[in-house]
Amino acid sequence: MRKNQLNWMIGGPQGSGINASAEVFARSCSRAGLRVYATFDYHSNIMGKHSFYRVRVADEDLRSFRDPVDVLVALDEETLTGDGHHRRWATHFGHLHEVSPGGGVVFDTEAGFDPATSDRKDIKFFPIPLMELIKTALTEIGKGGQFRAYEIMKNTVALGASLALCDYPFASLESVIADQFKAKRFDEIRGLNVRAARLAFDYVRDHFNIKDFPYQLGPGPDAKARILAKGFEIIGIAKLKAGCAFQTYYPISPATDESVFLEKQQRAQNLLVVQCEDEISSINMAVGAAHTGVRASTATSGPGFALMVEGIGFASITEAPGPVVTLYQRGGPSTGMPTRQEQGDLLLTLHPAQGDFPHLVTAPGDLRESYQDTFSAFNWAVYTTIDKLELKYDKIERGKLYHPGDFTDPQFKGPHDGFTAQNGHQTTQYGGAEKEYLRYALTPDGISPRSRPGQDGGRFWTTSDEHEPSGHITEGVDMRIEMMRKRMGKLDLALKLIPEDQQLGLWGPADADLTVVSWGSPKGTILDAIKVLEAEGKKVNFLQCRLMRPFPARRVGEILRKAKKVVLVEENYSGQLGQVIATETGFMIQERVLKFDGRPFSEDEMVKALSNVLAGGKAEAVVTVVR
Amino acid sequence: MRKNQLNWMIGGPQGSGINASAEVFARSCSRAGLRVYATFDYHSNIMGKHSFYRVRVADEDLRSFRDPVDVLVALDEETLTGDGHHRRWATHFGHLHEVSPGGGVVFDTEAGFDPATSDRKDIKFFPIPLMELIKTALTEIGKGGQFRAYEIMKNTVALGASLALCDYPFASLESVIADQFKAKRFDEIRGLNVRAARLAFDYVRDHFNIKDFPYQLGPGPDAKARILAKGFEIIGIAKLKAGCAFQTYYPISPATDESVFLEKQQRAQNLLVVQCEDEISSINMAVGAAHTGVRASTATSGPGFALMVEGIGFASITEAPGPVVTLYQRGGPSTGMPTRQEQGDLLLTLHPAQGDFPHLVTAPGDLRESYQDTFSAFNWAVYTTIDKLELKYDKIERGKLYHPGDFTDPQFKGPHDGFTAQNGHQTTQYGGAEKEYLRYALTPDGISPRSRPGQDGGRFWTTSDEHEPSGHITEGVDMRIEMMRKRMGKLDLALKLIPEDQQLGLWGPADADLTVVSWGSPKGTILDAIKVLEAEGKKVNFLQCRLMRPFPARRVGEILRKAKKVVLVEENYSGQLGQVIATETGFMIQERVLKFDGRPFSEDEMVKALSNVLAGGKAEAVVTVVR
Amino acid sequence: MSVEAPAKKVSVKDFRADLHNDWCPGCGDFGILASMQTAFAQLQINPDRLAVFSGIGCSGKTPHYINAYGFHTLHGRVLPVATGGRLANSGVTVVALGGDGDGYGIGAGYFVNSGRRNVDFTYLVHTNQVYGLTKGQASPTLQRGRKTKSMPERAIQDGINPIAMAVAAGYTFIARAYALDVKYTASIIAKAIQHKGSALVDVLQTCPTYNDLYTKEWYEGADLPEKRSRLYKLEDKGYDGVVKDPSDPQELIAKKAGAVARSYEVDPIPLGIYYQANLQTYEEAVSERIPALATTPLAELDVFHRDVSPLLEAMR
Amino acid sequence: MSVEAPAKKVSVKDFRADLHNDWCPGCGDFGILASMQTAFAQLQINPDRLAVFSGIGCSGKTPHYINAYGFHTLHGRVLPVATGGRLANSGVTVVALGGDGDGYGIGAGYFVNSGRRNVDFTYLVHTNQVYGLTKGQASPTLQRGRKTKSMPERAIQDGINPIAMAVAAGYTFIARAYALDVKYTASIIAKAIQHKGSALVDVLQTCPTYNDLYTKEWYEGADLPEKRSRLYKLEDKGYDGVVKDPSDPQELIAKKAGAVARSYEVDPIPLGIYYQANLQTYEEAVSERIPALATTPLAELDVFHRDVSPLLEAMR
Ligand SMILES: Cc1ncc(C[n+]2csc(CCOP(=O)(O)OP(=O)(O)O)c2C)c(N)n1
Ligand SMILES: Cc1ncc(C[n+]2csc(CCOP(=O)(O)OP(=O)(O)O)c2C)c(N)n1
Ligand code: SF4
Ligand code: SF4
Ligand SMILES: [Mg+2]
Ligand SMILES: [Mg+2]
Repeated sequence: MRKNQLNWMIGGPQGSGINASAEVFARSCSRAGLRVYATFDYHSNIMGKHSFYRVRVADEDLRSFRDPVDVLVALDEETLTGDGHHRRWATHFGHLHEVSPGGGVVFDTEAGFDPATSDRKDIKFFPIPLMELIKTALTEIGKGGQFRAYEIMKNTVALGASLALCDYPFASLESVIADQFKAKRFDEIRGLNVRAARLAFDYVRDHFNIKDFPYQLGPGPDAKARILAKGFEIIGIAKLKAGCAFQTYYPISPATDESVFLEKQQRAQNLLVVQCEDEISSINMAVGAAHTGVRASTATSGPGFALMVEGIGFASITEAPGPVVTLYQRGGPSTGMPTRQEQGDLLLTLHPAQGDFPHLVTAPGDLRESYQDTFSAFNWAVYTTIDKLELKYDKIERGKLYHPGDFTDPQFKGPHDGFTAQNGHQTTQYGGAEKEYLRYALTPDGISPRSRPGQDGGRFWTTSDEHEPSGHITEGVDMRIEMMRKRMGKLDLALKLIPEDQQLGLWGPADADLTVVSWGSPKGTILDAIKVLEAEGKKVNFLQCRLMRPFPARRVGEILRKAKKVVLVEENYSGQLGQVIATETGFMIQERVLKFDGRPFSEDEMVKALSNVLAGGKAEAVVTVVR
Repeated sequence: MRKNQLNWMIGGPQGSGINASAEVFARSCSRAGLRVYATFDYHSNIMGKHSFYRVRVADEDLRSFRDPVDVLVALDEETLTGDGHHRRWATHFGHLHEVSPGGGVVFDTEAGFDPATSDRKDIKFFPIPLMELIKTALTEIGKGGQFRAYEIMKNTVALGASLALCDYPFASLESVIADQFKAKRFDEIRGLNVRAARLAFDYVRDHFNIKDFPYQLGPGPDAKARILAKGFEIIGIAKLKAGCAFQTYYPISPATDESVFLEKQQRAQNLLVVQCEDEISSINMAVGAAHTGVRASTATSGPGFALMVEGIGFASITEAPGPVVTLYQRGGPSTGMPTRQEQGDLLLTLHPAQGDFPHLVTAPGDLRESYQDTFSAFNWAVYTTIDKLELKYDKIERGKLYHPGDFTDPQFKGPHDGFTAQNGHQTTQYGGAEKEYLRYALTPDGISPRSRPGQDGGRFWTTSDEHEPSGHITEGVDMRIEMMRKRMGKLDLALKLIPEDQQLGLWGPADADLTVVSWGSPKGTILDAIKVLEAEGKKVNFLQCRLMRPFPARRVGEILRKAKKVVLVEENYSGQLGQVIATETGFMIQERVLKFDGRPFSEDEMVKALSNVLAGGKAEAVVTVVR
Repeated sequence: MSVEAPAKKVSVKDFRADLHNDWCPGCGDFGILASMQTAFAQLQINPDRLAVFSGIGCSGKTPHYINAYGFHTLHGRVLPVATGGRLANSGVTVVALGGDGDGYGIGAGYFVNSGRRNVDFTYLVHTNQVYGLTKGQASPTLQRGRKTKSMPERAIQDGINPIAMAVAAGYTFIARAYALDVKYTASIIAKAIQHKGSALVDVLQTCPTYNDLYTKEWYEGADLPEKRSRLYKLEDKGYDGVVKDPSDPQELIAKKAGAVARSYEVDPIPLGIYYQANLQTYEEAVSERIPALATTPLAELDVFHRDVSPLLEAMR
Repeated sequence: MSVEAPAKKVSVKDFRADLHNDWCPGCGDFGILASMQTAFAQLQINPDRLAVFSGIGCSGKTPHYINAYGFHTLHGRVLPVATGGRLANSGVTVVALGGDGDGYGIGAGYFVNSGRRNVDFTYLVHTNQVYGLTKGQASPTLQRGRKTKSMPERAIQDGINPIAMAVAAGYTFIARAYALDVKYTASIIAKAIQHKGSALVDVLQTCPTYNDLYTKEWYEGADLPEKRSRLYKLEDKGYDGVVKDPSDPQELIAKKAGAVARSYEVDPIPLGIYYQANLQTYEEAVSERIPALATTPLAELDVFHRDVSPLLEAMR
């Protein structure tokens, strides 16, 4: 019997509402004092293709998901056995193979699946007549005849059934379902959903022997519900708090969600969100706005970023104060795998345009860091005028619910980074004729005082050509040298200004037998895996690279050269961080655990891969086990 | 007295025809059996700004220019003293400071320059009344009154004067001037130019004591005239010979010249050149054409390349057979310094789009190599289907005349690389129903047989999304892994297929005390400098990196680890090749001789910089001496 | 575009690819797909001589469902890629297609500049007023002030007028069709393919998932006090957009101005051919430069025995 | 655009930057520069409240010669940058400008999509039929079949019709001027700036260096049997493009169709205002969303005391 340690999964066709019910479940658990980690897997398609949502629940903090599924909820047959019989090259083989021995499978009796055909004799099958139950609920309010129109409720019903297995208190679920349909106009729907879920709950208790079902779920130790945030929400909030006044975007998976989230805040928060005609427009509009005195930002993914590179060079040579570019990585190359995840864009972000120019690249590893780095980005842009400032986030995609401790405090406002209202938009004020203003004045630290259009006496010129302090074009040798040094010198300045803990993280024992090196979202999985290994008596630590440009080469080099054994972990084909580390430190990491199938690492994969390396094995690419 | 070793320079406002007369001079020398190296320096502007052209002449092969100017021809005062009195931040301080002690300055009496004001008492001034001489020539044919309309002839006249100083046989010049105006309609102009040059020639002999002018020029040892080619011409010819049928472009300095050159060949050579609306169109049109069965190509510079990155990823994931992209580097970042040179785009070309994908990057070091690499590129694209194939050339810009030995043979057709007419466009033929055709079939070497639209039974699908062998979209784990390995594996294949001597060059003694590492156009300068150092008894060799992707890491690493001392030479701020070498080999080159002022290295600068490092000095950035 | 007949007669079925279609149930794209296949069969196009190019979006998946050479390219770049394909092999019928976001938004620059070339291809735009594949944001054809299901705010940019844009850009065949009227749409597509030069067919397409404004019912006028279609056919009102004498600038201008005027009609919306003129194509212009191209596709010209020695000789 | 008067009266001289101008002698750009400076002085614009944005090209250098906030941006991207600038600070008069290649070629997508927004700026296009700064290739306004000095072959793409494009794209002020007629051009620019919404002024500009077809003499008709200008002013022929009642769709359509018809006139070429309508600007639409913007520029709003706790609370 495992209490409060559950790996739950719901699968079904896109459009069948599985994400809604998974999120209801997650929220319910959180409110019940449990901790939750969730991920969503879906195709780049609107309707009908297989998607699934994992929710992992426990009493203590979680930062990753696991491979075994203790309770699988299947709305269709494909979820169980895959699409091999529809397609010449199967995309997947269903999730039955993932179910933990002793685990349970809740499925629709209408799905056309016969458990007898399965070779998984070690798991329990719970066929549930989902439509029947919906019909019953409808009949109770005299609408039995219309039941086909309510098919979408299946996911809620199946959710109810699955939780009955775990003896989860129905009341905890009920309130969240009801919340989902808070609005007055949902009065009927709300009641129906709760009722149908209840019927399913009872159906399971009535029809199956669930007494010795090995996975139990009940209220957890944490009284107050955590915030369950998706990456784009946290980044959006960080932008709001940092005083971003102008966000541009062009729709693209998975970055769109951030901008749509911000679009909804416009009225309340005095933020202007502009949907542009493409990403070239997005970046250049943001650069124009930044130069004109607002904190500006844009968000995109790989294909959109590829179109922004010209604008990034422009922002840099003109020393624009920003914009902040948020890049949500996805599976590449080219259009690639739009809704899947990969850490394949690092090298592009580091040299995103022709010539040598300064910009900043950070790669936060979790939501807390995403908040910090996004927030700081606006300040680094404004104060240091490192003027093209770019933020990179990987894999904080739409399906991820997460709840680091920081977000539990209702007063939480994020780190402030010395930032106050007075010095927000503020630019230097120039008194007209009294003093001449030069936008690109040569100063000891390379930072020129900044003006913006509309200011009295702050007129300036700016150009994407090489220029003089006045901003007029020059091709002279002297000025060229001065300006290159002025611009590039800001990278050294940034390395001094940016707090060390925003540059890198070193987690775990200093004298570890193995040092894991990684960046971005594998962080959580690595930390969870290290915990598992620690329990087995193994000493592993983790060097997290976070500031990618300028790169804290000295510290990273020191750590690596002292390490007993080093393994690189990345979700891409070519070990891009490994390449950066070699460039910056000369240290070439031999062992590389890479994954490039568009799926994130699971805790189990990570534990296995690291154990292998610890045991002296040669590190290999990790491939999601699909059958 | 120095015979046949002359550094000649002509300077004047853009539009005054200095390039025409410099090229007449160079051609004349070449025909007289001398060897020539020339470079042109001009602003990103149409008319009026200061430009200058250097021609270095000798009896033996030349691959670089020198700082001292033995004969300076100035069409205006700015050429002598710079623009300091016109501009708040001077762009330059004229060329007087460059004149060799004992050298001569030929200038227009109308230029408003008084030699007495110069502190160069060690050089000789030759004021020539250029307009007077033109007037005389015109008067001889009864057009004396119109002389102002013939002002453009000044450059030819000044050329004539300057050669009189060196006792150059006028006849050698005369025929080339005449050739310049070959067409019937130029009958009068032709005669006038020759006559005026003659008058200037005589004027110098009559008015100055030139007997002991220390620089003399006469016929050289080489009977047959060399080809004097500009980089873009040689690359254009390589494209023609390689069977390129389709070239797209969007105007941009300095790449346009290649496409304009090719435009002129369309009729004679069955080549279609399309001027596109922008570089996004250029790359994608070329990709479409490549997929449809022609050898396709495009040419651009940094800002245009930045817009092509999306299309390069597209070509790669769809395994298009090409196109070949020729990148003419220029001063960056952003619009930067459009007509100046820099090696600042290497890092961008190596990771030019999101995700991991294969493509080839070569960086030839001179015209011969440019020809080879361009030619081969088309074959590598077609035979190995490394399908996005991209070529990179640096600094073969419009002003450079060059004559490597290979181009002296009138039968010269370039290396053939196993290429014959039969296997040019050829793609696999498919017999319709007999055998199923799969465009992305998984094969042992990763190369799938190729078809093209219009072929019987060769139908296929292709997509920028991840796909199956059929070319239909997939998001399945298995296929993703297979396809990533198929694509990326082609890089290993390329390293096997590409001849070693097209991967890198090692020049000079194996047991050198200093190994210079560089790429692209500094090659010639480095080799010339090594020769100078050799004469001083110093042992230096040169590792030239030429294939940039895939990178011959093993061999480069071996050479560097064996070297006694290593210095990196690049024309950029950040030592981009140095970064690549560190990434690929872990070898970090400490000493770096970098130049980033938009001007190429001179032989003198190179000799000085290398001598310094040899003597144990710390390598420093090289800055063109402007006063 | 002249069309080489296949060896044996082809039917609609021959243009169906063996692949599961995953558009949403009821999507208007099904109608456009069927119309294309119908038109191909009507014209007896040899599938081996047909290449279909698309952008990225729901609509962009179309080529995968057609049995012909299929190119599913990049978002907004379909016209350059298709142009390259067509210029490389003029023996191939080229049909390009994509979403309204793809074509009129991110692709607007290529839409305009392709009109200037008049390359012989057909371009179908799936006008559904939304970005379908990215979940229903406003596309460039949505009118100012309107708000579809998943938009948090009303549109504050004008909707584009694709017909007027096409006229200004220089397309020589400009028509509009309605996805759910397969027969009529097929006939328009067939005419567009037969037209020599760049043909635009703007196809009004329902997106039942995201567009709750311009639905089948709306087009059918089900909500009107007196139900009537919100569409009509230009020819039914005696309109004729075909230029009779393309060498007559007055007629050209009059027909263009007429098309522009009609393009602003919103209720009912005109379907059919707004404008057509037989003008020099890019291929024709190009074969004045390269005479061999008049008879042989570029991909079949011998470009491997070029003599460059005169070029080299001139450099001495 | 409403204009805040400067503290003390400004003259043309006040808009001259202290920088040597390096356009070719006789370049039409001098005329456009002078026209702009004249218009600024006429309107008494405060140089501190004026921002001039440009693309890349010979024309792109213009802001350097103007004493105001000057942004010399990227080739083809001037409208997005200028739009960002204007939306960030509506207290600033925004004038954008660039070459015809810049605006109608590489920038065509932004040209079209900016029309849809109707942001309150003025956009001047220097139409010289060539890419000046890259040495005289055909720009998108050169007509098919024409060949200027440095082109090796004739143009084989149609020239664009910028006026018709602008109508289709939604510009609310559309005019044409001639660079060498400074007085008239200045008056058109002044009206464009005063117009509330996106104003396009297509300025015919001579390029004596590369364009040997459309020269000063050509515009003046010096080559005609009977010398007469190849230009005329619309108002001189009684044309009035100004929409009187913008709420009347019929009048809007009629005026648009009229403008399009005039835009095809080639000899003589009409100068003046082809079309003008007072329609909702983007700024107006935006301030319906964000009421504070109606009175305060974005750059001056307090965005540093936001309360996000309700957002966080909703996530529990
Ligand atoms: C450069 C780039 N930006 C954004 C995207 C994301 N994207 C995919 S489809 C699409 C829009 C689809 O809308 P539309 O073109 O109207 O086609 P529909 O789906 O409506 O058929 C977008 C923005 C992309 N693929 N590439
Ligand atoms: C992305 C990019 N491509 C190409 C160029 C090169 N370029 C500079 S100016 C110019 C065209 C200039 O023509 P136009 O816009 O008509 O301006 P004009 O010089 O005629 O005023 C081009 C193509 C560039 N700067 N950036
Ligand atoms: S989202 Fe709309 S356009 Fe896309 S497949 Fe579904 S119904 Fe069709
Ligand atoms: S090239 Fe033409 S447009 Fe450019 S400055 Fe000279 S005359 Fe003016
Ligand atoms: Mg659409
Ligand atoms: Mg122009």
